Amino acid sequence: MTSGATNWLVFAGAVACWELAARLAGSVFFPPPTDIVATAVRLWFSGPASQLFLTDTVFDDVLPSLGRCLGGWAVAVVLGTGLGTALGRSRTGMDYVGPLFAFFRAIPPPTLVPVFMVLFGLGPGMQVATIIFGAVWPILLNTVDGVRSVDSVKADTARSFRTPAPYWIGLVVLPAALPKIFAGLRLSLSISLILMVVSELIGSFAGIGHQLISTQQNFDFPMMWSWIVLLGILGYGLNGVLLTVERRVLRWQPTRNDDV
Amino acid sequence: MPKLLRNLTGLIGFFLLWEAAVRSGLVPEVFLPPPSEVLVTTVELLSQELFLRDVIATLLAWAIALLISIGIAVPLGLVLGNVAWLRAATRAIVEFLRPIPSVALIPLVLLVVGGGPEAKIALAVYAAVWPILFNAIYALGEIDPVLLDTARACGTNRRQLLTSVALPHAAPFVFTGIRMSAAVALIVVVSVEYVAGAASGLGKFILEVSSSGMRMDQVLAGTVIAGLIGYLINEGLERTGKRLFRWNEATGRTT
Amino acid sequence: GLLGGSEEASDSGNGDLEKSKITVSVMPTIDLAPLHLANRNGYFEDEGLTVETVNAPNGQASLTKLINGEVDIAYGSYTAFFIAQSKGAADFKFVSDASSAGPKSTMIVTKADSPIKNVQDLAGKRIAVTSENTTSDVLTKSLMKTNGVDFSDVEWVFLPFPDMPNALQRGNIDAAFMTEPFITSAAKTVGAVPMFDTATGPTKDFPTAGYASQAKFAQENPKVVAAFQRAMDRATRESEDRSKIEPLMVEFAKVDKEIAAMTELLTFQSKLDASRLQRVADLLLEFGGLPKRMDAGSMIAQPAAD
Amino acid sequence: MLEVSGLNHRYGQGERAHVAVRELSFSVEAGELACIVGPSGCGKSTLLRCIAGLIPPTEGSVRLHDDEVTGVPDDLAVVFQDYSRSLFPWLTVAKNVEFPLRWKKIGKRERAQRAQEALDAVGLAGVGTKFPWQLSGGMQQRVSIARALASRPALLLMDEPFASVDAQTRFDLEDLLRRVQREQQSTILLVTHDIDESVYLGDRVLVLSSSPASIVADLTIDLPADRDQIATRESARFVALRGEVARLLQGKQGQPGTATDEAERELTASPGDVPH
Amino acid sequence: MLEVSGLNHRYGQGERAHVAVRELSFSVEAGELACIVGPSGCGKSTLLRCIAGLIPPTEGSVRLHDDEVTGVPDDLAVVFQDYSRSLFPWLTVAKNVEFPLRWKKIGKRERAQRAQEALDAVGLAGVGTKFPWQLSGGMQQRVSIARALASRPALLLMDEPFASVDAQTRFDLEDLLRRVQREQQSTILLVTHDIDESVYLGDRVLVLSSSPASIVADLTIDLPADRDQIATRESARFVALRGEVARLLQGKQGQPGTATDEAERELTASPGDVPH
Ligand SMILES: Nc1ncnc2c1ncn2[C@@H]1O[C@H](COP(=O)(O)OP(=O)(O)OP(=O)(O)O)[C@@H](O)[C@H]1O
Ligand SMILES: Nc1ncnc2c1ncn2[C@@H]1O[C@H](COP(=O)(O)OP(=O)(O)OP(=O)(O)O)[C@@H](O)[C@H]1O
Ligand SMILES: [Mg+2]
Ligand SMILES: [Mg+2]
Repeated sequence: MTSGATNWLVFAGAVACWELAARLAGSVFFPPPTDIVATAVRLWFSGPASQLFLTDTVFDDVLPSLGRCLGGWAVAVVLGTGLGTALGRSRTGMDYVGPLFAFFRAIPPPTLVPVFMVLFGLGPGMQVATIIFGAVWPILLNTVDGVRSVDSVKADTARSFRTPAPYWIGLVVLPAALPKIFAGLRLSLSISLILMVVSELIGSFAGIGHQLISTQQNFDFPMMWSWIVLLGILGYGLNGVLLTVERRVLRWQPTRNDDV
Repeated sequence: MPKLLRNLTGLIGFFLLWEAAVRSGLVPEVFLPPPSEVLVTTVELLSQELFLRDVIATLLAWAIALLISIGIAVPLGLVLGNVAWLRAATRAIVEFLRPIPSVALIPLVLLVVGGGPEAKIALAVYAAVWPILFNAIYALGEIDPVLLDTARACGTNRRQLLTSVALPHAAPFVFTGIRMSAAVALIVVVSVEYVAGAASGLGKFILEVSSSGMRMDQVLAGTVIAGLIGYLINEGLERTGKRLFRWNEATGRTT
Repeated sequence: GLLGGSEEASDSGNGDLEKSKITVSVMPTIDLAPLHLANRNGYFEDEGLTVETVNAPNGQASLTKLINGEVDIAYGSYTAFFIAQSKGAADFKFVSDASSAGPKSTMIVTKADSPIKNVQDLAGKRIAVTSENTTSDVLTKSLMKTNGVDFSDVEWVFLPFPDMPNALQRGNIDAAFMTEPFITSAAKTVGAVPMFDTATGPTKDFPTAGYASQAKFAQENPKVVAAFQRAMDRATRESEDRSKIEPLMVEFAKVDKEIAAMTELLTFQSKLDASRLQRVADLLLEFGGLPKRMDAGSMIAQPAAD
Repeated sequence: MLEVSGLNHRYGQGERAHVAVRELSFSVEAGELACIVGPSGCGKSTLLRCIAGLIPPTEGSVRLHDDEVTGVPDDLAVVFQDYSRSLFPWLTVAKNVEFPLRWKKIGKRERAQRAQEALDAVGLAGVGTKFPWQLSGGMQQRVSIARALASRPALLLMDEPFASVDAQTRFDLEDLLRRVQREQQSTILLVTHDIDESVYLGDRVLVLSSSPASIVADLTIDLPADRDQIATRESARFVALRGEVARLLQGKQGQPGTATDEAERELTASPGDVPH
Repeated sequence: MLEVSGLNHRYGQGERAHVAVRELSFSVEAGELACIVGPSGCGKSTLLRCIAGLIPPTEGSVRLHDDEVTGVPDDLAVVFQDYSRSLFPWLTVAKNVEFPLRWKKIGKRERAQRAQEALDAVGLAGVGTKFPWQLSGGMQQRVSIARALASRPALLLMDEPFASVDAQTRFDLEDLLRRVQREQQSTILLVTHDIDESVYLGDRVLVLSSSPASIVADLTIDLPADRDQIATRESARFVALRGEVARLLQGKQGQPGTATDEAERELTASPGDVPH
């Protein structure tokens, strides 16, 4: 019924509590949401009409950052599902690269940024590389997991028909693994956003992450909160889009239909 | 043991590639020392007590953070995965909070909980909760309805359904989540030490040696150790998982 | 403990001082040498003070530790203190000076084969500084302004010092503002050439960093502040002897021994001087880092008279 | 005890809706064993699910002991048609059988013993420590029967419980079921495709029409309560009854004995072949 | 065509190993329909899996057209006992049936048509656009039969394919199967628990012993090739043959009545209850 309404009611309630708490505490570090919104409006929506009232920072910082984030994520998706499928189906493949992946996965991206700078130089290349590097693991791991969990009877059925590899992958393995792959996709999407910020920490002169850091360093808290909130909104929006796609793709699932 | 051999093949292959890239001059050695050099430094570091203390500090913070994350995320995931309206009601908040990078929260966390180990633990928990939570919710969506009906027909009530059917069914996938979270938590702990500083920790070590300039070998040694720790943790968890969830391997159940 | 948390020691006043043990947040930079020297040689102890240092990776973290009460005194660059004060993040009082730019210690560095030969050539180039409204930022801008160079179309690239040589080498940037010991190590590793000294003319002896506490602390512990200052004075005087500093640089700032020997040192200071500090605030104001003029003098702590 | 009245069930909504059960009414007395027969896809499993409270009927009601069934009633056990999917793959066979006892106040010892007895009863002694996926199909089906029996339910719903077991085992299980019914006074509703089985087992046979299910006939089986696989199946009354059920299934309830068309002949094909 | 010799299969290793099939040898001619009967859990499904090349036998060999089976042979279709788990829930019923045709050089149109025909043949016209989980158990089972038939295999392995359908549909499907066998010259191996069915359907009946499976008897069914649900089942030869199979299943082939050892007694538990 009105699950959308309850959904937002809870959210609005949380925001109201925050407002109240912030007003009561009166700390400069935790400005009330109304201040943040006011700052945000000034920051992004006070531009000229010719730019649809969007300010320059939207075009210079927000959109390029978002582009890098989505671009990096897209590459991670292709790499992660492709490699994950291959490795999930191969009996020994994971033995070879599993440790290497575990090794890479545990390396904190911030400490790798200097290395990526050496390899890719400053700029989008390094940033996208950082994003790909961090976002690929959840997809890859979940894909391997999903691909391995194909029901044994279904696997035998497909084998008994001598299903050629492409059909086997496309018609059996991937659909079976899709729910898990989607879990990975959603996780990695938010990791992409996180790494978008991390990769802009150094060596950049524009971008959401850069702005966030520079407001932090300037102790400009309402502004900093505006950027944080923007990240939340972006994450929410992107996730919403992904969820819609997921609903469509996984329409066949019996449980999902009842869930709507 | 052939599996171990295969494991090593992958790792050694990577190091050889790296060595070759540096030796051939493809990348400048000052900025990216070859693994032969880094490994020597790594071994040297491992014999220094001060460095080991750093490693231990990081590991402890990691373990605490992971345990807390599991404690929060598993029950929460089970509840959210089971109770559709609650899931819907909290979705906005969860989806809003999740993509906020822990690095963006560093200054705030430092202000609230101070710069002690609590800060890195808090941030690591914040980051590590999501993979477990999401995998739990997803796994629950995948339960075979026949299985659920069976349990309900056996007079299982909602809470029991959670612990006796939902949890074991979701366990393998939640475990994958825990494996991911283990990596994430380690990353965040080291990153926070690196970005925000700490009294001791691997990240602090890397920060110190990197901010002094040209000690890339030590920086990379620290990074390699972080990677090695991650590898060992993952290996341990994977083995545990295989042992715990033998039934899953054998049936590969999905609906 | 093993986690690396600090153990709170119960703390009662010792003798004359309001507090016998204080914590100071520090960064791994070379201008902290006097502090380490004072600790090493027991100058604080002589004053009845125990000083515990806490590492912070950057100025912002150091200030945050001060703001959230984790430390009593923070080391930081003056620009950061002024900006935080102007945003109302805290009320700071400077308790000791630390360093100011000496000759050849804050330089614009380029590659050997760079076409940049004089300050005018910097216009429209990609120049690395650590961040906006930092000492490196204002000093670079000031240098260009003094030389009548328009810096409005400079592409500023924000990089930590250690990453600058690499970026320079790869051609990602045309020039970089660096301090010691990075200047020396960049010269050694990538053959970078220090071109222009930013601390000349109006910015000669420009104050770079100092120690501050929260106003409340300074007010409640005037004797501690005075003791801290005395010890720092003593150590700073001794720091003029370079041989005493170099091993500390290697130990605390993790600088290579060789490079430490070649480094141009900043000028170590301890005496706070209102008019000198005012230059920092004014320059920040000039380049848009501060919303309004700030009075540096009012931010200097008044220690108890001896 | 059980009263189904005006039951309707529709899957889906709008145009793609599918009516699986239409206007079904009947009641079953306590201690009775009622068999349900009907063509494939007519709605038998749907009916059982409604009775078990697993899905809410679209219309009509199910009453148990005069209480309307809204959730899953107490003291119920179901053997699902999809037996292999209804076993918990992470539990051993014995633990699977113990499952419904977990929530009852029964000591661990007794629980294990009851599970063991149930497994013995279905001829699966000695596989308790195996996992379900290590068993053959018929063995899995027997595990799910054992599980249902172990909980000693007041109402037992069984959806083609003997479909995957061999003839001999099937006979044994049929006798077991009648014994359990008598000893524990259980009420049993059993769906089967085997006409002989429905007559041999049941005190009543409900014949359902093809989709959507509605009741074609409600036959009381007036065979003696004590039945025997050989004697009973040989008796003239048994043969007559199974002929009747078969005819009813063909939709000829009106004129018995006038079986003429092809379809009917096929079904009542070989009265001489009944296993005696 | 198919030759199984010295087949052994053991699940697991070491102490917990379980021998499911022991020293099994037989051969099936091309175009023959062989029925396999045997007690539950004796190893029938395991045998089919070995023949299909899905699991490698521990010992012995399976030869098809004189080639040793190592992987899954060409032109094979299997109807699994676990029909509901063998359907792909993300594909509609029609797409499930089309599945094995996807990579054959068959136009889209014809593929859809063949699937439609196969669904019609099993009595499921009109459910092509539904998803498997929207069907009843018996319907799902028929979908998996339709899928196997649609691929027109040279060798068809069926594991209790009619277990969940009603009597009438079962008869229809049996006749369908014999028709398909004749028209397409398929070789069919069918596991069933229904003794009548095995005799009615088969050109041969292989009777397996209880676990681990070995061949008790290999009976040639010398009924006329053209069979009829009424006439055939009424014939004296049919009745004799089914009696023979039943007896063989009881393990009475050599010395009837001398069953002594524990294992055997368990199977023949209630001698009084044996049909006939
Ligand atoms: N989840 C569902 N969604 C939509 N339709 C369904 C669903 N489940 C069953 N149906 C439809 O409802 C009808 C009755 O199904 P049901 O499973 O009750 O039949 P049944 O009598 O048990 O048949 P069988 O003997 O083959 O098991 C069938 O036509 C089936 O297609
Ligand atoms: N994956 C497995 N692991 C271990 N043991 C198994 C496995 N699968 C089957 N078995 C065992 O092998 C034996 C034969 O199993 P199989 O499935 O072949 O029997 P079946 O003749 O098909 O029986 P049914 O008629 O009940 O289906 C059984 O005792 C079973 O417990
Ligand atoms: Mg059914
Ligand atoms: Mg079987």
